[in-house]
Amino acid sequence: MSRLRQVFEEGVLAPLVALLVALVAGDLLILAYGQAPGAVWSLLIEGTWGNAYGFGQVLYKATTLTCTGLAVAIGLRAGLFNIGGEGQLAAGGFGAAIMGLWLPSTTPALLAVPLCVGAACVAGGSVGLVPGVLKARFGAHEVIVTIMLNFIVLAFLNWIVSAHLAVPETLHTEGVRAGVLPRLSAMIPAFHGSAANWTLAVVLLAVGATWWFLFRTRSGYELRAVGQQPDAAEYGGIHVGQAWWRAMLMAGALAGLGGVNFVLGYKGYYEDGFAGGAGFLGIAVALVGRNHPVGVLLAALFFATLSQGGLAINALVPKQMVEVLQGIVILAVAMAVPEVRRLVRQAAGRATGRAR
Amino acid sequence: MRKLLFVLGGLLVAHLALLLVHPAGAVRLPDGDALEVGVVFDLGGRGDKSFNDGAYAGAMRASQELGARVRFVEPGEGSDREAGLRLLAAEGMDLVIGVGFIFTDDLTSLAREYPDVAFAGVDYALTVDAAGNVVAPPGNLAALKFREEQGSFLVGALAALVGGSKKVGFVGGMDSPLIHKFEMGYKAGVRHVCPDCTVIAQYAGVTPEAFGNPGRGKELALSQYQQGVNVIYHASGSTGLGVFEAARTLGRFGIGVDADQYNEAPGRVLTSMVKRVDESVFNAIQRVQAGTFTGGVYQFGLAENGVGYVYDENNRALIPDSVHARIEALRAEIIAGRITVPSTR
Amino acid sequence: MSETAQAPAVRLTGIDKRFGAVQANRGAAIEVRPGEIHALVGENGAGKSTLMKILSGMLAPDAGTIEVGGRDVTGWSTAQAIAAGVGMVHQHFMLVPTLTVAENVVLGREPVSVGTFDRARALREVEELAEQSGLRVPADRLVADLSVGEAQRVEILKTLYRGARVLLLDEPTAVLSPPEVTELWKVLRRVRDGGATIILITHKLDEVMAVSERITVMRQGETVERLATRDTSPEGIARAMVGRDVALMVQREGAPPAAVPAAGTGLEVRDLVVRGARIPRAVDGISFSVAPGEILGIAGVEGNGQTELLDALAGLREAAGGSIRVGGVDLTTDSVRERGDAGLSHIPEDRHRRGLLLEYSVAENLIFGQQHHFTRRGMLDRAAIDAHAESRIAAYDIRPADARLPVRALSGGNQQKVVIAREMARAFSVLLAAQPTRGVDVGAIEFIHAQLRRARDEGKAILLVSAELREVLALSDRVAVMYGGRLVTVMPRREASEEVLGPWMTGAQRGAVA
Amino acid sequence: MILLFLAQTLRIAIPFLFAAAGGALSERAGIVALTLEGFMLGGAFGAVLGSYYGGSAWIGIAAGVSAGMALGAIHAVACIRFRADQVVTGVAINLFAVGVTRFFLDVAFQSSSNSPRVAGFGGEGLSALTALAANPLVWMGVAVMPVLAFVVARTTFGLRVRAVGEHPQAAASVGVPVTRVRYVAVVWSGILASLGGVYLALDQHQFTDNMTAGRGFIALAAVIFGRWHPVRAGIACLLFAAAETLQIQLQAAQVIPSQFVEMIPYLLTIIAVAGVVGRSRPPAALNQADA
Repeated sequence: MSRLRQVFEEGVLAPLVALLVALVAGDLLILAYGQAPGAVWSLLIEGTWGNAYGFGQVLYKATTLTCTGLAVAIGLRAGLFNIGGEGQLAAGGFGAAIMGLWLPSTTPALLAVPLCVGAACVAGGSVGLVPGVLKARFGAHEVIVTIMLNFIVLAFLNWIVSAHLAVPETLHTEGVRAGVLPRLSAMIPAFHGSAANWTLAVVLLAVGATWWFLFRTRSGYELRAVGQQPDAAEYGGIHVGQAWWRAMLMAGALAGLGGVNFVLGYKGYYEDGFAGGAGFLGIAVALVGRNHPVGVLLAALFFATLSQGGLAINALVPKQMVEVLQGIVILAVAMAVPEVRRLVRQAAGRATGRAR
Repeated sequence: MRKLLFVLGGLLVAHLALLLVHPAGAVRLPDGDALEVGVVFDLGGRGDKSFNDGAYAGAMRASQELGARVRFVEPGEGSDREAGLRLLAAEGMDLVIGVGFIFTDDLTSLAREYPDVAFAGVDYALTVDAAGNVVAPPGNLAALKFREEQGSFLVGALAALVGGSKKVGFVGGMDSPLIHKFEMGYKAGVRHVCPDCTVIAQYAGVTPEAFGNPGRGKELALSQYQQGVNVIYHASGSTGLGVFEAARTLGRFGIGVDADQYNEAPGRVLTSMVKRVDESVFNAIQRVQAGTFTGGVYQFGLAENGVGYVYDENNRALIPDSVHARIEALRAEIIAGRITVPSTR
Repeated sequence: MSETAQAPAVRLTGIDKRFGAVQANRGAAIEVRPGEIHALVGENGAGKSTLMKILSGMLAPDAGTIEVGGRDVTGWSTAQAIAAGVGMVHQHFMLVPTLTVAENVVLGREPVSVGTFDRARALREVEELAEQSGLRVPADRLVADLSVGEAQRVEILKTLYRGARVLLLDEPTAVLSPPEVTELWKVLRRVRDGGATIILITHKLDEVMAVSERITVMRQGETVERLATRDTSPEGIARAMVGRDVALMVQREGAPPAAVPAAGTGLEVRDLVVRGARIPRAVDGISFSVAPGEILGIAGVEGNGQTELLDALAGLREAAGGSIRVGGVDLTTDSVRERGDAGLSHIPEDRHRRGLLLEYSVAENLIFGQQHHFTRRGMLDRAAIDAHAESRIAAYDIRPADARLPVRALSGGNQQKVVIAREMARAFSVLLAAQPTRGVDVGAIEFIHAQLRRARDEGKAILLVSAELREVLALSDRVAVMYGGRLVTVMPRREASEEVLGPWMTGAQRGAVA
Repeated sequence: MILLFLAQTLRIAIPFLFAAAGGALSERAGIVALTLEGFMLGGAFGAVLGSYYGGSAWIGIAAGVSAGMALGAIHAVACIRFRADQVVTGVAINLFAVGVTRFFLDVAFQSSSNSPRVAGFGGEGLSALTALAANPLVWMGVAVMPVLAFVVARTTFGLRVRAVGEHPQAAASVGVPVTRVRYVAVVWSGILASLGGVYLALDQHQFTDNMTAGRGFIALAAVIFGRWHPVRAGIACLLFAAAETLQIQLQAAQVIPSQFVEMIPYLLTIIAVAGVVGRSRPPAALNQADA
């Protein structure tokens, strides 16, 4: 079987099945609410890919989701389940805001933007590093640690913001003085009003860099080896614990980068609770994207469409329908991937059997 | 492989078939030239039995009495708030209302962008410029602000006078500046009538989820009641429903917030600090219809009857006449400006 | 016992079984008479285990019929097979380590009283059974704490507890020392005399000759020969297994060993102590050296510290004491990578767990462990990797000759060739070869042995650890025996034989090597 | 005062105990129990629906348990029949439970956050202790861990669960129906965990959006903390509950910012996972797709 065909069968068929399952489930939910599925779906498409503004919103949401998706994917490539995207994302946004607040407003953008983006990555990365180090040093299970750390980080950031940094009567800091990224609408007026901004470009670079890192560098080769077979990796002279904390550091930095989208690209300040579940949705994005950077990007667009679509169809059905669909998509992909692989291999087996 | 294609085909057929179903009663999107109003809810949304429901009630009243066509949007994460408002503004609604202080910035920028649309922000937070002067909202934006601390002051005094204990309780939702306003007004009210009373003030959490954790609310309340508190005032959204459950269980009293919450625990709700969100929303709609809508800051305090406390046939038996008279006197003093109620820690 | 028309105890005919692209069984057949010990032989991958799993109900055949005691039972389940008295002792023990012996034995057939599991009765019944059958094991111990021999006894007990009349044993001697093997044959004969039928899966021809009465030979999923043991010879069986004449493993005299290894060369180990998972001193202070141009073979029953010794030498486990030198350089605290660069090469005992990255391509596996030598400015040097792969694939005849294929798709023999091709490509002076031919077919064994000898002749110091005593004898210049974490004896090859080594391997004979 | 402290600890512990019991059972059978939060939420919503339409708390229990069973069955099918990754399906089940309860909260009660008040347990005007004793779910919650410990250690089913979670191939080779044992274990895990949600909902007499508020994760932490043993996990539940009680009491004293008090249970868990139980061994077959 050619590689391309294998990629197609395992990478496309499974998501396709999952998508159809979700569509049918969505149909049923819409009917349960007494609405017409056709009308709701067309409204969803119209509100997302149907106009420039909606598409801009999809791009905006996809930007954050790509980051959190990459954060989960890179962890999984190293064999670690990073459920801490939420906290890492929030910390990243906070880091960017602090740097933006601290820099004088006269700082040239060429200097301020990299500094703020860097601060986001450092902040997110340090939150990611904790479970990585605890895993490497003490064998503490990363799933538990990342879940717990989410609660801790969010509470801590809440304390800093509400006790020290918040503008009175609000939950956000003052506007940052430097490092703000322009919106896409500044260049393409059709995007007017949408939150899509130049973070998108930074994130696209990050997608490319992640791909390059994973599949072209020695560190990436070693990181994936650790994820597949830690015992073998050890034999191959790879320091498994080191690979673990490095992976979590990178995962945290990538998730942290996502915070830039809201803080520097959209609002210009850090707001408590801005992450809003994007960290958790990153798990779904990574899963549907099969832990491949390009797959993650496509999956992020898909989930961003669902999320923005939820708002568009709010006139007809509760937006919660979209949350149900997200759960169903993840479940369906998780089930369809091994199942499709099994069926495809069975078919391949029969085919070679006949050929003999 | 054949099985796989079979599954794919089956799903596709099922989906296509379902697409054709058009149930009777499915709504079509409204069109026409009636007054159109869009409301975007805060976290918690419709059915929170307090704040959002107040806005909902006001809008529904407008729809019945004034024939306004109302659309509601419940946003999800942060960026959806602006998107929700924009959706409505771009559709050419006559009035777009954001329910909650969290909408402040989005309302401000959209009001500038859509000067022909009227906007209103419930709990709109005013900003202060470098010189300390309040920045006025755009001319097409009405900031509907409530003096929660004034109402809280009165129920605080009531709690201290009726409670029969030197300890009174307060349960807040998310530990945040808005809720501190309730807490500070309440404490001031307690101290005003009973200087040696202590107020046990606790919060359910530090994230917005703290407004939706009745289990925690009940535990906080139970522990306060067991410390000798007889009356607890809550400002905690759905978490407060747990406070009422605790009041029911132990036969003590709770004080509702935002709306009249008597029905959540009949006989156990001493009163409610009402915030007439419904009135303010209804008024805004009415003014748009009458063509008298102007932007600016609308303060709803005791004087405007925008905040207050419930005293009706339900709870009259719980509040002695002398106490009622005392509270009314305090109310007059606040309106007259002889008492200033603090609103921040 | 008459050989006339009696219904066969077991008859399988025309069995087909496919796993994905692999046809494991192709019209395979076997017929076993009641009350005999029947050997099912064939190379690794010939489909013996698959056939027996089908008989025991663990796998369903794609085609063919299964008859037990004259009854057609095709497509039955494990539970049905057990109920009908067919019991299997697996090559990899099917024991739950966290349960006790008694719990393991009764699992699936638990004695019950008042609706709950009757632990006391289980214990009593298992003790009684152990007594009757002569398979003595402490019934209340955790299986995790048993020795390999004891664990195997528990496996046999399990089948007897279920009243097995047909006993299938899959490579039962792989983990036993010679005296334990002798003991096993005794048990099996006793069980057979009690009226049971035994099918023994093996690829060791001496065992076939020693205990079986009749033989079925399989090759590439097909049944190719049915023989009576007394009418055949090891060479005849081997020919049937491989399909051509093969030179059976030559037992050759070792080259005269270098009198005393010169200091500062080869591998020198002094007083090495290594902690094990359960035993504090899995390697209990051992010293030895391997000279350049020499193969030192370590024989011994598995689980006597060989794994820990190799791990410590390779840098995969910390040494708790002692020193390790390669070419005179102390590597005791060096990392795996540093040791590799210092001239240590390592064929690990378990290629699936350690030696290969199964999802990676052949080319990527051929640089595994040396990836830092194929890197330029942090990036993998793909041209160099491809060139390396091409030359290695050609030199070691790795098939299929496609460097981009994932290693998982290769046969066991070719996978092992990838490991060996890679380890031989290093600039090394010392080679650790652990179970270098485990699970590979006869042809590949010959090839691998030739490679090891060639490396020795080129002046490399080779430490060979193998559970196959015959392999140790075939390759080594000196032979050591490891028992209880110590090297209990070291002798020149010419003094060694199975008879001489056997007692050392069981600890029956003790001594100390400085 | 100590009695009241203990009573509060117990009240807070009940949902943990139910959920942790479900978690321990599922994990002992080799299926990761990241789903507890979703099971609880489903149970809570089911209980309110049942109690609202059936008019009785007992019907609420039945409906809540059915919801837990259904979610458990979905999870079981996904990771046993389809061999999906158990952590992924766990996350999906949680997301799904949040979405479904919200959606049908809207369908049934036209609300995004609260149900109407429904019949529950516990009378009015009682002392805290009598209110506690009047709730049959409290008694069940107290009993659940000892009963589970007995089931795991002393019954045929328990023996098989242990075998299946450690070495499924071995269990299969002696005719133990591995798949069936796992199905039963996961569905029971759904039932037990859902009772935690049922307790929350009936104690509140209503459903609130996402009212479990992370309790399922704390319960999972308790299972790990208790090293997969029911009684130890139960003790861990009580410990976490005591920490929360302490937090409530400490907060009233207002000595440190509430955010830091809030962190205590989570910090405890991390310290525990890193220090105390870091090296302890989970069931060997946990999260292995192949049975």
